[in-house]
Amino acid sequence: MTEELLRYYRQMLLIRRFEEKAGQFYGMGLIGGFCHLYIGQEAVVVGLQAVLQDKDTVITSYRDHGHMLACGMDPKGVMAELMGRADGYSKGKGGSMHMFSREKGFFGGHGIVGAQAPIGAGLAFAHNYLGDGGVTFAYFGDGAANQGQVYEAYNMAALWKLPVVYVIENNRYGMGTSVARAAAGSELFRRGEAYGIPGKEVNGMDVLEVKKAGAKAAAHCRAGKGPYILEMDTYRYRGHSMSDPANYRTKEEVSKMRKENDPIENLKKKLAGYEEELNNIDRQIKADIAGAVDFAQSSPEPAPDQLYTDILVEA
Amino acid sequence: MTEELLRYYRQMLLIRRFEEKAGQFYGMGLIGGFCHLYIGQEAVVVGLQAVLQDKDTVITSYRDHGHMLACGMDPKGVMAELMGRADGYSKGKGGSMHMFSREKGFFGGHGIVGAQAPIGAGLAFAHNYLGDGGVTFAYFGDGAANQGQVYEAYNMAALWKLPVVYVIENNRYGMGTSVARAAAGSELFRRGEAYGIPGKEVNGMDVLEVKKAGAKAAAHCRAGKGPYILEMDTYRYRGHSMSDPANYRTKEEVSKMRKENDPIENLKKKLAGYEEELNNIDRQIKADIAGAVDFAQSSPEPAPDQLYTDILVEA
Amino acid sequence: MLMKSPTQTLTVREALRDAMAEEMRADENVFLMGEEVGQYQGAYKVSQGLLEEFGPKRVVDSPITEHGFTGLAVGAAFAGLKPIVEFMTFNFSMQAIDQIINSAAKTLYMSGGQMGCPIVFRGPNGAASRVGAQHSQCFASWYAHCPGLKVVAPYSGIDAKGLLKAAIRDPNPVIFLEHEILYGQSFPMDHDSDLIVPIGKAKIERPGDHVTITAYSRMVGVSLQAAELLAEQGIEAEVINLRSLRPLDTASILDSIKKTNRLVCVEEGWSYAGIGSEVSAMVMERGFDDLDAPVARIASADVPMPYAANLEALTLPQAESVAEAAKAVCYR
Amino acid sequence: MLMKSPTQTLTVREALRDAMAEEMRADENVFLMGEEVGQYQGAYKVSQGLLEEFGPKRVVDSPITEHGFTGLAVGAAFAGLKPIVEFMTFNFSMQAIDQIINSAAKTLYMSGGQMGCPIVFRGPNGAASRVGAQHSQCFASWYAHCPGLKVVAPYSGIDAKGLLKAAIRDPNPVIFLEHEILYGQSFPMDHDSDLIVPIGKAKIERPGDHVTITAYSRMVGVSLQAAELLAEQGIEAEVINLRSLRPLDTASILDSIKKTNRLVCVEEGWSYAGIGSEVSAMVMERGFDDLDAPVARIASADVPMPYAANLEALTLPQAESVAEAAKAVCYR
Ligand SMILES: Cc1ncc(C[n+]2csc(CCOP(=O)(O)OP(=O)(O)O)c2C)c(N)n1
Ligand SMILES: Cc1ncc(C[n+]2csc(CCOP(=O)(O)OP(=O)(O)O)c2C)c(N)n1
Ligand SMILES: [Mg+2]
Ligand SMILES: [Mg+2]
Repeated sequence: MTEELLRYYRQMLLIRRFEEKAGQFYGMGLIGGFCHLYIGQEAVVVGLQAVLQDKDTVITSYRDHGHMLACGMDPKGVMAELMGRADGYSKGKGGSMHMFSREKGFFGGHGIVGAQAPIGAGLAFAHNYLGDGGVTFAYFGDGAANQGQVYEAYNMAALWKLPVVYVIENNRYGMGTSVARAAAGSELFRRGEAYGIPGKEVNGMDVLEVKKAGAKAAAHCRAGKGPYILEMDTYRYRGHSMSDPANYRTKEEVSKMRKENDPIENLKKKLAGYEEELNNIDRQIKADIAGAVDFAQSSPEPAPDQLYTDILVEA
Repeated sequence: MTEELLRYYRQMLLIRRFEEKAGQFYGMGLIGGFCHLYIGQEAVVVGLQAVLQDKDTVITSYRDHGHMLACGMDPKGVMAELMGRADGYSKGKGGSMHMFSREKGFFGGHGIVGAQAPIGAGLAFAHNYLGDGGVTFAYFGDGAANQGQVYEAYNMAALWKLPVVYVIENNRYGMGTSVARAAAGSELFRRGEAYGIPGKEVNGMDVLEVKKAGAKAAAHCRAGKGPYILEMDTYRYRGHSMSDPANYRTKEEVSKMRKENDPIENLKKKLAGYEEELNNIDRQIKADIAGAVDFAQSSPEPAPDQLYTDILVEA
Repeated sequence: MLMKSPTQTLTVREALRDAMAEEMRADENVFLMGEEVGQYQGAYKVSQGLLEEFGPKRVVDSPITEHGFTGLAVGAAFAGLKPIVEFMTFNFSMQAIDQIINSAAKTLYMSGGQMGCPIVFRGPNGAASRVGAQHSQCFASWYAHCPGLKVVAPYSGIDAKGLLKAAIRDPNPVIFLEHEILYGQSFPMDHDSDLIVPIGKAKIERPGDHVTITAYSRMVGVSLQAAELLAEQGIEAEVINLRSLRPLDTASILDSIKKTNRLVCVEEGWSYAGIGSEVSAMVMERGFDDLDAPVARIASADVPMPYAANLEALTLPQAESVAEAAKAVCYR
Repeated sequence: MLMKSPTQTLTVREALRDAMAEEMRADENVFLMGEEVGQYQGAYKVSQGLLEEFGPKRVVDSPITEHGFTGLAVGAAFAGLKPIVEFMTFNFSMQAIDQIINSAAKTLYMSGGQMGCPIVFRGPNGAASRVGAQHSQCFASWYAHCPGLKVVAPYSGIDAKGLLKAAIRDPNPVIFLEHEILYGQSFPMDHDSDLIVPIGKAKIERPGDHVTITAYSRMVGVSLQAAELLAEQGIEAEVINLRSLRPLDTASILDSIKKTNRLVCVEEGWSYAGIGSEVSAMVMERGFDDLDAPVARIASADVPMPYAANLEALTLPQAESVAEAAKAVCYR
């Protein structure tokens, strides 16, 4: 059990430190365009990733760095991509929002709000078609939960009993719009009910609760009962992207959340007595991040002739 | 009360006879393209139209002849449009699926399945904005009920308390696909629940039950409580459009429905003793249809220069 | 029903069905999805018999949710399956176009080559008969505008079968633009089960020395009729069936105008930024010195499609107007 | 904040805001709807201050449901309101494009002139900086392809304000293509509150005798820079800011090439069936005899937009490449 908790601690801390570095690099102009940090939400993906099996697949939105790291993708390649370098996961062509790893079962990284819901159903469709026993975890935000294609996906997933867990990361805001101002009916997890999809609200700031709920959802899918919806109550500490003035919420709201509900701090409390291990982890992660940064910074920009490759697969 | 029943009888019969004529003309090549008949579903629009008030608005799909006649649009103009003539409601440019009458509060006639759901929300938005007290009746089919934009419309309508009654005309099939094969969860009226929208299933073959349910829904809207969903159990006797082989259902199913549930026949039973009035109505409708046919057939084709008008409003 | 027909001709509808059936037999990961493709046998009966042969796992009737089932199919393609997505008509692909462009077409590039999307989007495109403005749009130039897609538009039965088989085998997203009015037309058929018409190559349907006419889909037939009219007046038109719109076979067009020095581009869609505009601009850039007359475009009238029979006929290019344009560029 | 600025220049962002504010003051039925247009003051701060002045009835924050709120706005327009719909970027208009084309653009025609749709769709279009393939597409040629719409693309502050006011007053659906990179740029401003820039007219931004350059939106600025480079080498370029893409001011273009006999069409979108293709094909048809060289097109590289800074720069037209093309058509 301690082993397990230490593992979650390490994974969550890796995400947090990585994101802090990404934020810093953005400020220095080393990362361009959009950069959506996951800080505060770490318990969600780490808790769910703990129940994944070999063939399972993951898909999410543009707020994807945490998901990639939790999937086991190398921080080096992620950081290189953020900096638009040739050794990035997308050879520098994708950037923050668009990375993928077939090997790790990570199917992106999607910039169009809600698009991953039907695509995720498609991954699950393929699991069924191929009979490989895999389950898809498709993440989207509270804001995305109002997109029509989500309900098209719910309907098909339920109709065809596709093994997909829809994870709504309800961090209370879609950009500057609170859930109450965007969604009629605050219980997003209930929006699958009329399609026959069970839904559950989960404390997304507690990695163990997340894991427990995830295990139940995945078991439902693996038993051939079709999709499942998990609504994770969570919170993002940082702005929506890097240029967000964040005056749609108070500083107090944010700092209260950080102080009382931080997933990493709360887990740390459960690990009292393991200070040495925690320190080791901290050190290791520091080194990992430094390694990722070195790797990324020494990776070259993509060669100019890369402009015209990867548009089509050569038949 | 008898007065009222006779009125409904007349309206339903007008629709039926009109549609029979349209079907016949289609077979003769006088109507082209698509032609979706409403036969069997007459009680729905007639029952609901009975609760409409002055400022209310109506919008529906391509299966729209019945709605137009119930809104009080002239059979002459509808028939002329079906035949692509200059005196049709759309000057011959729209055809069966695309007619409108601002004067009668009828906003079409839409060929894209589901499109009328958000457009209907927009009509209701305008009722609120202008404060005119109107309610919008937006009709769509069971097949359309799986379109994502319907749920986008539900969400906004509920969020902003728009006065719109969504009428799902569940005639059991979307083209050749039965509800069970297209929709997860058969209770379409419940699909607004998670958005806080009340929904009700109604016997759509009984004009009085339809009217009763419609009155309740409209009152809900007029009271400022936002949208309402009515799922009308109904049935179309004819094929989806004119070229439908209809082998997705048995002949027995259709004839049983006609025999046991026909909205016009059932109403007629309630009007036992009024044979003379009924006969007068029959005669009158026969004359009306003949008049519409004459009008349409003597209307010219649109002039060639009409090709380039009505593309833009001249500013 | 899925056997080789004993006759030497097939309808385009049958050719399309045979192409799908053959590729589905050859590759288990190919499946067909769309509205009414299964039990109903296809809204236009293109998938006749496929459900019977391949079962509901591989012939999937979808709800009316274009955006959703397109996204689902794209996800399945990312995961290694090879979906054929039927749009009942391409008009409804507008509801799904974000998934087609932003997910199917761009992801390979955004992933640095990792995330291929082998998928075919097919269905009738352009004007059927009397179905009005919302059901008659031609999407050729919209799709051909976008890198990351291939776009083809067959005319004959051989085109239909050979190009569809090529599209299904292609590891990229292919937009396959059929035409409702061609479905029932019969053409000679080559029954080689490895009949492949390569994407990216045009076909000279009729050779001629005096003027080149480019067209795709149903307008190839109209252009061939025009060529007949022209021949009666001593003008020999070379009719090029473009077949592939992206990539465009620019070499075939340029070669032809080297000979004819005159070009008319025919299409059924709107003219503004249409396929004809592209061909004309391309020839401007790369064949200017070969031109003895300005390239002419013949296209739909610049209006939403009207319903009335007489106005519809005025909207669409007719053999006579194509012939007129060809005569004009020949200064006759 | 909504008062006339005492300075003589305004940013494009302010110009757009002022246009909306003035028209909303003048007509109660004008309202603004979109994601983050209210409390957040606009994702790119274009609607700064409007919620404060006009309240939530007229500045409506919508959920992230492009298809839905577009359809809703179209319905409101049918009912007599005059919606301004902001797309956070036009990339997201793809989700809504069916309502834009099939409902907003075609209904007037389908209703024989009964059902007008006075609506403006606006937001940033084309490439911002480093936002990758899904957020950088230019939709100019797609929309301009379709009858029933007007399509405009302002460059300067006067364009922005005057065209937006014209668009809001126009009884038709208008696609109003802004550019994120221009938002912060300052231009001289004419503070006449009846400043209207008529839709359908181009503007000669810089006169010149040797070569014509057409451009729209940000590429007007790039073309003006190119003209500076050319002037240093003794070539005087006439830069035409198209302003309106549908209708296109063909007369201004044809007049200019009567003088210069040479044309380069510049745009930020893809070339295939782009605005440049249309202009080139149109000139081919109507100005062939005035041309001393083939019309050249300068456009985005034919790729989804890459993220890496160096590749992005290679993708987009630069002043140098425009100047090169202009020199080439001058045979220099
Ligand atoms: C279709 C579409 N509309 C709008 C946007 C712009 N946008 C990007 S993220 C975002 C907010 C999404 O909020 P939510 O789903 O709650 O996810 P979160 O950012 O909170 O993780 C918006 C509006 C987009 N990328 N795609
Ligand atoms: C977006 C879209 N997809 C597909 C179609 C083709 N289509 C027209 S009607 C129809 C069936 C609709 O069924 P339903 O909503 O139940 O209405 P009904 O025809 O039964 O009245 C289909 C698939 C269309 N017009 N628009
Ligand atoms: Mg959120
Ligand atoms: Mg139905």
